[in-house]
Order: sequence, then C-alpha cells, then structure tokens
Amino acid sequence: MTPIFYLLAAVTLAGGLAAVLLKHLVHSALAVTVAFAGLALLFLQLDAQFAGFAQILVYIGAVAILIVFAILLTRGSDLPKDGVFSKTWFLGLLIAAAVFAVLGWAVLASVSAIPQQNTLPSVTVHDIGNALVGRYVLPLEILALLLTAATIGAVIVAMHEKVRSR
Amino acid sequence: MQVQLYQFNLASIGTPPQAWIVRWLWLIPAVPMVAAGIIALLKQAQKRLSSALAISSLSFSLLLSLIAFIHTLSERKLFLYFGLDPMVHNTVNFAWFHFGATRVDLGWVLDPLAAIMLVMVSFVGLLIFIYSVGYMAHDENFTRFFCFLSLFAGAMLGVVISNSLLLLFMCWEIVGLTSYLLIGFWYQKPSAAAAAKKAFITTRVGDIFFFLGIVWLFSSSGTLLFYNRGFGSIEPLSLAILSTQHAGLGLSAAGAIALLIFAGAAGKSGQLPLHVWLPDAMEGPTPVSALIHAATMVAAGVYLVARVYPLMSAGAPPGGTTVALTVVTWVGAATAVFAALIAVAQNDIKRILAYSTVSQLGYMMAGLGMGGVAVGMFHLITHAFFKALLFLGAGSVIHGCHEEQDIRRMGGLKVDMPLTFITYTIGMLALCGFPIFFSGFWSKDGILEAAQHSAAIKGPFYLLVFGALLTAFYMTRQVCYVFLGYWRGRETAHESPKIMTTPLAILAFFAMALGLIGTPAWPWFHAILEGRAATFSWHGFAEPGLGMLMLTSSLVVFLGLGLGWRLYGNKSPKPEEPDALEKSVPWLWGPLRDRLYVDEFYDVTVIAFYRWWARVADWLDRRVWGGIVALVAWIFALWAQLNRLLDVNWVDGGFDKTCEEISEGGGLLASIESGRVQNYLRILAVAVVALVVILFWSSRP
Amino acid sequence: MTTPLAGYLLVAALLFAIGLGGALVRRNAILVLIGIELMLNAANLNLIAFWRYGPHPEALTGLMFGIFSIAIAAAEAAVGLGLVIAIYRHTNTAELDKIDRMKG
Amino acid sequence: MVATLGSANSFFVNPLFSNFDQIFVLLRDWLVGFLPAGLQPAAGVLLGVIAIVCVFPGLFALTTVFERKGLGRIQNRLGPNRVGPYGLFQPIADGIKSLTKEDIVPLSANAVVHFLAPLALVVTVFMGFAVLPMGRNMVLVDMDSGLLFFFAMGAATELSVFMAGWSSRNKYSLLGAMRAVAQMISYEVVLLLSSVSVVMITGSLSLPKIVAAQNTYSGILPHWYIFTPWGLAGFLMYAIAATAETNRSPFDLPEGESELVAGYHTEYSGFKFALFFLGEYLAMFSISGLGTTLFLGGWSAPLSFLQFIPSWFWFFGKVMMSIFVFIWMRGTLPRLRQDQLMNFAWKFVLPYTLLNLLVTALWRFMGEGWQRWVVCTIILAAAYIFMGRLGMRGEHFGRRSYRYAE
Repeated sequence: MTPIFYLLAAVTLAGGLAAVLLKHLVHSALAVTVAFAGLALLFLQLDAQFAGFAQILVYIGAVAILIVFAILLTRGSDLPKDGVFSKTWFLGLLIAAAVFAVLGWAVLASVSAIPQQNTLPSVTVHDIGNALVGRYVLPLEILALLLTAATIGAVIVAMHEKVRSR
Repeated sequence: MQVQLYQFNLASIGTPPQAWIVRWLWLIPAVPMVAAGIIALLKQAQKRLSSALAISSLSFSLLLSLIAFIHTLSERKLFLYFGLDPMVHNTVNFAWFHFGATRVDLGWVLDPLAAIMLVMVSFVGLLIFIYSVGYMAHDENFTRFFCFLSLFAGAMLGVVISNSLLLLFMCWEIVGLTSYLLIGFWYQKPSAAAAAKKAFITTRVGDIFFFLGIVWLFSSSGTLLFYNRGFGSIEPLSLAILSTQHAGLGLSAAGAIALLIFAGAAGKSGQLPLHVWLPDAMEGPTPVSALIHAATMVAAGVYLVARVYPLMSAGAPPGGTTVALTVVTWVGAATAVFAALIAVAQNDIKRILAYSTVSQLGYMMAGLGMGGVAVGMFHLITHAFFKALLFLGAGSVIHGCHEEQDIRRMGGLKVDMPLTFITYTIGMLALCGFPIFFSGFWSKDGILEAAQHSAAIKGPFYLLVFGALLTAFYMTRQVCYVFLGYWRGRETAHESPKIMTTPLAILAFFAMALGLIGTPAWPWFHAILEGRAATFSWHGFAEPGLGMLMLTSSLVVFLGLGLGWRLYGNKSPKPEEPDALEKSVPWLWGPLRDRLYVDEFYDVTVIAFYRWWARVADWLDRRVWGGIVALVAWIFALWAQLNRLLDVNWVDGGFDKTCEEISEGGGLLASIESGRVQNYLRILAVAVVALVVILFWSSRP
Repeated sequence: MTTPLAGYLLVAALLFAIGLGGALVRRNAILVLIGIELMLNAANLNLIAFWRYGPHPEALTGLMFGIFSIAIAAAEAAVGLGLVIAIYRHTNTAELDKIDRMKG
Repeated sequence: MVATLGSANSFFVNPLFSNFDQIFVLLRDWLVGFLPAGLQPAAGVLLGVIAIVCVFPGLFALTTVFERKGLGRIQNRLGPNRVGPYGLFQPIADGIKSLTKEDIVPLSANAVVHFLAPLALVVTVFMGFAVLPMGRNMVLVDMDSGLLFFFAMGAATELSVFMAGWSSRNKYSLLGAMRAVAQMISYEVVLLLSSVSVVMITGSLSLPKIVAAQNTYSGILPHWYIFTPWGLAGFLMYAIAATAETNRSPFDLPEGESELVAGYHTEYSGFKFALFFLGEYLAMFSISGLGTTLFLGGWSAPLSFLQFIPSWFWFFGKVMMSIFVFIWMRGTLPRLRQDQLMNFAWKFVLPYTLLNLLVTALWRFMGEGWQRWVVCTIILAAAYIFMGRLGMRGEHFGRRSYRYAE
C-alpha cells in the first residue's frame, strides 16, 4: 500500500468516472484512455511488465483509436438534444451501487482467508513466450482463430452493403 | 525443433539422423500435389496463374531432385573412398497405423535408382509442362489440364520415392486415375471417353494381380517396406525366407509374388496381353501422350520391376536366372516384336509412336529380365527423352497441320517446319539406335548384349534383333511420309511457337548426349545403379563379342533404314493410294493394319462374356429382385395409409391444442423482451447480485 | 484494508461498478461499450493481482489469463464497434433506447 | 526495471579505446559517485534522461538545417545561407521566432485537448528513447520487453495526433488526423511484424540483447540481420513502414499541403507548432534508431577491424545515415494517393511481411548450411516477383491525358 498505488488507483478511477460522466463522447473516449493508462501502470506496479505494455499497445494504441473512429463515424461528437443519460438512470445507478456493495463485501469478507505471498515472482518475457507456445498453445491458436474471425466479421458487419441492382 | 524431430524418429522407428534432403524428400511429390489442389480451386480464366503454379511447383521439385541426385553422388563418392558398399538406401519410415500387433509402415527412400528416376521425371515433366502452355493455349479447360498434370507429376514422383509397396500402390493408383482423366480430357469426343475407360479397366486387370501380390507379400514377410535397415521385404533376410517357401507349380513364394507384381507392371507398361489400351490412349492431348504414355507413367511398370528386382531374382543360382525373370524376358521380347510389327502398318502419327512405345517397353522388360536393373533402367531413361521428344515433335506437327493426324495427308514438312524436322529426325535416329552418336544405340546395345550373354536361351535375342530391324523400318516410313515428298494436306502447315520448339531442342540435345554416360568404355550409369566404381577405359570395347555385336546391330539398323527408304523414300503417294508394303505383300498388310486382331479377340471372348453376364444380371434385376421390391413397397404403402388415418383423427387434435397453449405462454414471456439492450444488462446485473448474495448467505456457518 | 491484494481487488470492484453504471445509465451505444471495456479491464486487474499475490506465481496462470483477455478485448471491441456502426447505418442513431426492433 | 550501472567491461585490451568507447558511461558513474549510495541508481537514470532530452533536440536542430540544405541541393537552389556560417544558426533563429510568436487558439477549439495534444506527442515520443541502446552499455533502462515498450509508446502517439486534429475544430485538421491515424495503424502492423522476425531469431525482446546477437563477425564481416534474406526483406518492409509511420514523403498525405493545408497541425502556431515539429523529427530519430538496432547491428562496427572506433559513434552514424535517406526520399519521390497507400499497405507490404515471418521460421528451422540461403532467397524473390505482378495486374497506365480549364 504505497502512495504510488493510491495515486495510480485514483487516476484510474477518476479516468473511469470521467469517461462515464462526461457529456461529450470524445472527452469520454479520452478519459477512458486515461483509465487504461492508469491500469497499465497498475499492472507494472504488480510486476506484470509484459501485460502492462500489452495493455498500452492494445488499449491505447488500438481500442481507443477504434472507439474514436466509431464516434466520428456515428456522428457521436455532436451533443444529443435530449440528454446523455437514459430515463432510468437512477435504477442503473442503484444496480451499479448494489453490484459494488456485493463485490466489496465479498472481497473484504474473504480476502483475509487467502494465503498471500509477497515475494517478487521472477517472470521474464522468455517464460511467458515459452508458456504461450507450450502449455497455452491451444488457447493461443484458438485466440488467433478468434481474432481472425473477429476481424473479418467486424469488416463484413461494418461494410457498406452494396446495392444489389441485378 | 530439429532436435525434437530427430528424437521422435529415433524413438519411434529407429532411423539414424539423415541428411537434410532425405528428411525433406517428401516435398518433391507433395509440392506439385499441393499445387494441383490450389489449381483445382482456381477459376478457368486464370490461365497464367495456374500454369505458373504448375511450372514453378515442378521446378521446385526438379531443384530438390537435383539436390537429391547430387547428394546421392557425393555420398557414393564418399563411400567408395572409404571402400564401403556404395549401394546406400537412405530411408525415412514411419508407422501409418497399427491394428493389434501388426503395424503398417510407410516411408520414402533415396537411393541411386530413385534419384535418377526423380531427375528424369521432373526434368522431362517440366519440359512437357512448358510445352503444354503453348499446345493447350486455346483450350478452354486449360486450368483443369494443368491441375491434372500437376497431380500426375506429384503422384509419379511419389511412386518413385516410395519405400513401401503400399505407398507405391497408392501413388500408382493416383497415377492411373490421372491417366484416365487426361486420356478422357476431351470427354466430349466419344472415342476419347471410350479410350479412357479402356485404359482404366485394362490397367485395373493388372492392378488386381498387383494387389494380390502385395497382400501375399505382407502376409508372408510382415512388412511392405522395401528397405528398413535389414528388415525390409526385399532385403536378404526376408528374401531368404521367401525364396524357400513353395507356392506350387515349381515356384517359390518370392517368384509367385514377383510374377503377380509383374502383372501389375505389365498392365501399366502395356506388355503383351494388356497392351491394348496404350494405342487408344492417344486420344488424349499430345503433351499427355508424351508425358504419361511415353516418358513417365508407362515407365512406372519398368521402374516397379526394377524396384522389386531383388524379389524377382531371389533364389537364382549363380549366373543363372529365375522363373520370374524368364517370364519377364519372354513377355518383354514378345511384346517388342509384336508391337513393332503392328506399328509398321499404322497411319496415325501418334498411334505409330504408341506402338513403338509398347515395343520399346518390351525392350526394357527384356533388358531387366536378362541384364539386370541397370540395363533396363538405362534404356528407360534414354527412351524417356527421345520418346518424349518424338511425341512432342508429333504434337508440333499436328499443331502445325491444323489437327491432322493421318500421315498420308502430310508430307514435305521439312521445309515448313525445319526446327521440328531436325529435332524429330534426331529423336527418330535415337529410337532406331543409329550408331555412336545417339543414346538409343548404346542403351539398346546394352540390352542386346545382355540377351546374347544370357546363357540359357537365345530366343529373345533373335526376337529383339528382329524388333530393332522393324523399328528402323517403321520410323523411316513415318519420317518419309511426314517430312519428305510434297504437301498433301488441305491448308498449309506452319512452324510452332517458341514455347513448343524450345523443349524440343532441349530434349533433342539430351537424346544425343545421354548415350555418353552408358557406353561400354565408361559405364557410369550402370556403375551407379550397381554400386561399383565407374572407371574410364577404352578396354570396355574390347570385351569378347562386343565389337561383333555392335557391328551386327548397326547393320540391322542400316538394313531397316535402307528398306524403309527403298519403299517410301521421297515418293509421296496419294492418300487414297495403297501403301507400298501393301502392294508388295498384301497378305501380311491386312492383319498388321488391323493390329493382329487382338481387340477383336478380346471382343469375342472377354467382352462378349461380360455382355452375356450383364444381360443375365439385368434379367435377374428386373424380374426377380424387382418383383420382391415391388411387393415390399406395396405392403408399406398399405401400412402408411393406416397411419395417416390415425394421425388425422387422433394425434392432430391434441397437438393443435398444445401448440395454442405454448404460443399463449410465449406471448406472456415475450413481454420481458423489450428489445432494449440495457434492460437485459440490468436484469443480468440484478441476477448476479442476487446469486452472489445467495451464495455467501448459504455458505455462512 | 490490511493487504495490498485487497486494495487491488477493491479498486477493481469499484472500476467494475463504474463501468457497469456507465453501461446502464448512458444512452449512447459507444459509451455502453466503453463501460463494458472498463468492466473487462477491472476483471483483468483482478486476474493479475491474484497472480501476483496468489500462491503459485510461477505457474503464470493469472498472467496468461490477463494477456489472453487483453487480446480478446481487442476482438470484442472491433466486433462491438462494427456492430454499432452497422446499426447506425440502419437506424441512423446510436441511442440505445431508440433501438428496440427486437421487441418480443 | 534496473538501470545498468555499467562498469567498463574489458572487451578491449587497450584501455584508451575502452575508455573512449565508454566515455559517457564513465562520466555518468563519476558524477553519480558524489551522491550517497541509496540515490545512485535514480540519479544515474536521471542523468541519462537529461542527456537524451538535451542531445536529441540538438540533433533535431542540426537536422532541420541539414534537411533544408539537402533539399535545396536536390532542387538546385541554395537553402538557408543567411544566419551564421553557411546558415548553420538558422535553427536558433527559428527557435526564437517560434517562442516569441503569438499562441493562437481558435475560438471554437476544445482548449484543454488542444493544449494537451502536442505535449502528449512529445512526451510519448521521448519515452521511446528509453530502451534504445545507443552504444555499448549505453541504454537508459534495459527492459526485458524493451521492444514491446517501444511499440507501446509508438501506439500512444496516434492518440495525440487525433487529439490535435479533433480539438482544432477544423475540417482540414480532422481529415488530416484521420488520415494520419489510419495510415499509422496500417503501417504499425507491418512495423511490428517485421520486427517480430528479428525477435524470432534472437529469442529476446530486449534491444541490447538483439544488438549483442548481431555483434559477432565471421572474418571481417558482421552478422547483421540485414545480411540475411529474411533480414533484408524485413528491413525493406520496416523501412517502408517506418517512412509511413513518421508521415514522411512519399507517405506524407496527412500533411499534404495541396489538399489539407498542413494536416492535423493546421491550427497550431508558435511554440505548440514547434513541439509538433520536434515530435515529428524525434519520431524519425527513434524509429531510425530502432531500425538500426534491429537490422543494422545497432552500435556494432561494420567491419571487425573498425571496432576501435567507439560504439556510440557507429550508432549515431547509422541513425544519421537513415535520416539522410529520409531526406533524400523526400526530395525525390512524389506523394502517393490515399487509396494507393492503403492498398500498398494491406495488399503488398502486409502479406509480404507475413510471408517473411514464415521464411524466418524456415530459416531458423533448417539449421546451419547453405541450403537455407538458397531456399529462403528463392522463396522471397519468387514471392516478390509474383506479388509484384499480381499487384500490377489491371494497372495499365494509359497515356496521360490533360484537361485544361476552359
């Protein structure tokens, strides 16, 4: 529980909150990027270097850009006339709060029972690479397939439908 | 990865580390096959892509084949240097499947025999592929053609490298299939379709015997691998067992199996009783005739006999021969003369070459039977080159003469098609065995020499010499008709494009040059195949009787050429006019023209029997089985009527009621489905919260 | 908050709740997707925190899960946003409460 | 993340060369030695950061003159020649000018984002230098996954470009930003994939290790990856992608003056504009540095007997050579069209890079020997010819036709 952790957690949560609350969609997207970056730093704090950099590469480099593109393509950068929150926003808030209450309660109730080790795990990229093509090779292949399918699917879904005149 | 592969091999098969090329030898057949698969998926319009794929894949195979060949040579040199036996069979074997305690192994082998064959098949094949680009340029099924050609090349290369009789048989059958597909390539022509069927069925007769041989071999030796570090089926250990078992009729098991396998080889190579399909196969496109029915596939039979040669010769007394080899010899010699006789009286340019091929295959078989692997294989290789040359030349002639195939309607082409004429003449002289400068002379001479030395019987020798005379005669006749005299066709002929003539020139070069590696003075080729050191010495010519023999065979060739020239030279008879030979010996002409009535003989015996049997089966089908089926059908129809009555009256009512209830209930539930995503999400989140609460509540002490 | 693990888990829980709240209260489909991304990331944080403080970090299980889920998130985002764009083309809006054609 | 407090390793017998080679490392160690032991690692890193922050902008200043003079030479004119000897002080004048210029923010612009964009760009670009080995023992942080870090930072620059374009509320800016982002994403894939082949051979994501793997010699020739078939192909693809990634000519569509005024930084002026300018050149330096590290042997000498020249000299020499090529290309090649750019990326460069990955695997798999040279070269050359022909199909350039305004 270092000050750095508190700082990072605050940045992450603030980014997430801003993303949800800001009116302007592009601002939301930029705020969520801050949250992603905060998470990446949290990963580094957890000694997961590879995961942290992968997080930056994938989320900031790709997902954030995708979101921004989608916003521009759906004219989301113009403010809507009748408010950004849905009519049942209070119900949503209540449910979210309930979920947090349950989760927090579960964490606090059970975390003391888990044995915890504080030694630094020495994991190199080499180990991760070996694990990826060793024990986790099947998930890796399936993931590759999934990514291919998702890419093709996304392109087909988002493609302009050609006018079938003939 | 490399290390792992090697360990895997060592653990499962016990193969020692092999050279890179041996481990990757399977790529040679696999690449053209994969190319065939890709081409099969291409559209017909993508001509350039498909031909480029086929040619580049075969070029790749050729490259690997050359590496394999060089590897074999360098290995041989190394072994000779250390004074070891240079007949190395590099094998990679693996288990295909197990059932019970039995295991079926497959594998591939790289030895001099396979290496030479690989280079020959891929090289000639590549030239013919290139030639086909020009020949088939205007065919609308161009892509399909290259797909089949590639598949054929892959399968043929597979036959060559197989180390297992079973794998060889599989590739053998693919080869047969592609042959069928390619003969019937222009399936719109009834004659082509019939020829394809004929080829397929006739070779099938041989293949059944072949398969019986495989089964027999497997049951008595327990393995189908040729070489397996001393435990293969044609290695001494197994041969010793096989040659002592008796199979009746005075044959050992080895001999009987060898004869069965020879039957398969005879079917593929068009040996005497089964030769009828080969001339008909000329209905296919000419490159096919050159590739499959002259250079490679028909040679597969010869190659098979060479491959199982240890089996054929198992149990032979020193200096003597075995029953199996004797049969091979006689069949070969008889085929050689028989087909040459027929070739004399044919008028179709490709048909003459087809009979000539049959005849030459007979030579190879006879050479194998009497002189061993090297003699037969040498003639195979040289023949592959000059016969491919002749066929491609014929294709060029046909192309130039606007699809005319009758030699009586040609003539004088030496002016119109000079390149084709020169190369064709080279091929023809090589085929005739014109002395010294042409490869055919040396390879044919080797066979004659072997026949002369064969102590037991002189019959085959005289037959083969007579065959050589006939060969020179009919080839002279053909050349005179086609290239000399004056033009008798309708439209004027033209020379073929470069892409067709270039392969001709290359093949012509080899048709002359290849003889150099198998002369008695420097029998390099024989040395490689028999595992001896090749030494150069002029004393090779000084063997007793050799000079006499060479003189005799040269004289015979000159006699044939002279006879042909006297009868046909520069005369250009009219197409309607009877043939010169018909005028002089009409009683002989008729039977020869009608191919000695073999087809007719099959018609009245085998085919007539099948017709009768088909009629019987038809009658049985219609009257007996048909009646029973009709009865059963009627009973079921009755039963169905009964069921329908039950259905309509009882079951339907209840079902309708149930459906109504379900649809009402569904409407009730559907009101939850508001169509709004966030609603669903909300329900999901509430459900999760509820579940977690329940979970924790219930797990509390 | 006695242990660092609990700290990380609570941050993850809060982030998850924020994401869920966003997904529930916002009207724009893209923001719902952003909310879902936040939830996914919260789960990732959990995985990696468990890996770090769990009993067998050398087994790499949690870390691998995290890495895989990052990769899957990329696919999810691509498909999700593709769907949003496709829906926008059909209905000319990305507001979720105007899209209820699947009403039963 | 541990800073390498490198002790001068005794690679060379002659201490003079070794000291000269390690001069910066020794200098740092000497300076740090004044501090208490607890602060030493942090101070060492801080010194390194200060060095990078000083050296590269200095290089940037030099390069601007160099580029303008070089372009002038190519276009047959003089280039800057008024300020100082041969116009060498031109960048100082430019710097003063941009500092004193009025900072204009458009009225409708999104002020915060507009302010943050150039900062985000420059900061992320600077981060990339942290993992580049600029000489023997001269790397700021030797991360286990340094290459990944580099690309992560590279990916982060895209967002700042978008921020700049969007916040300006100007259609040229937005179009330029969208073009830039699309182009950077397209070519980033290639950049990554072409680097992966190096990783496959080296077996490490750590840049110093990649350099060390190339720092061996057979005879006098070095084992740089560019001297292998896959390395050459990978380097070419990397170079193409790098040019596109840094928005340099012929891929400089995002700032095509004739279409978009100046692209995403149209609405920037004064020092913010200078920051963009700086960021662009820094990106060029860092990407050239990475290319040097991956394919050109990093700081290793090109011939074994040239090893006495200090390693940092070679690194910066190679980077400056790449910068020279960048300038040369800018002066020579015409700009591509947007569809050509995308087609080129997805239909030629990417497939070829993927094929190169396979070939690299084959190279690794076939083991030592001459066969792998032949096979890999043949495959790559055949694929190049084949794909080139396929790409050119249907591209029949007719006679050029002109339409004049009436």
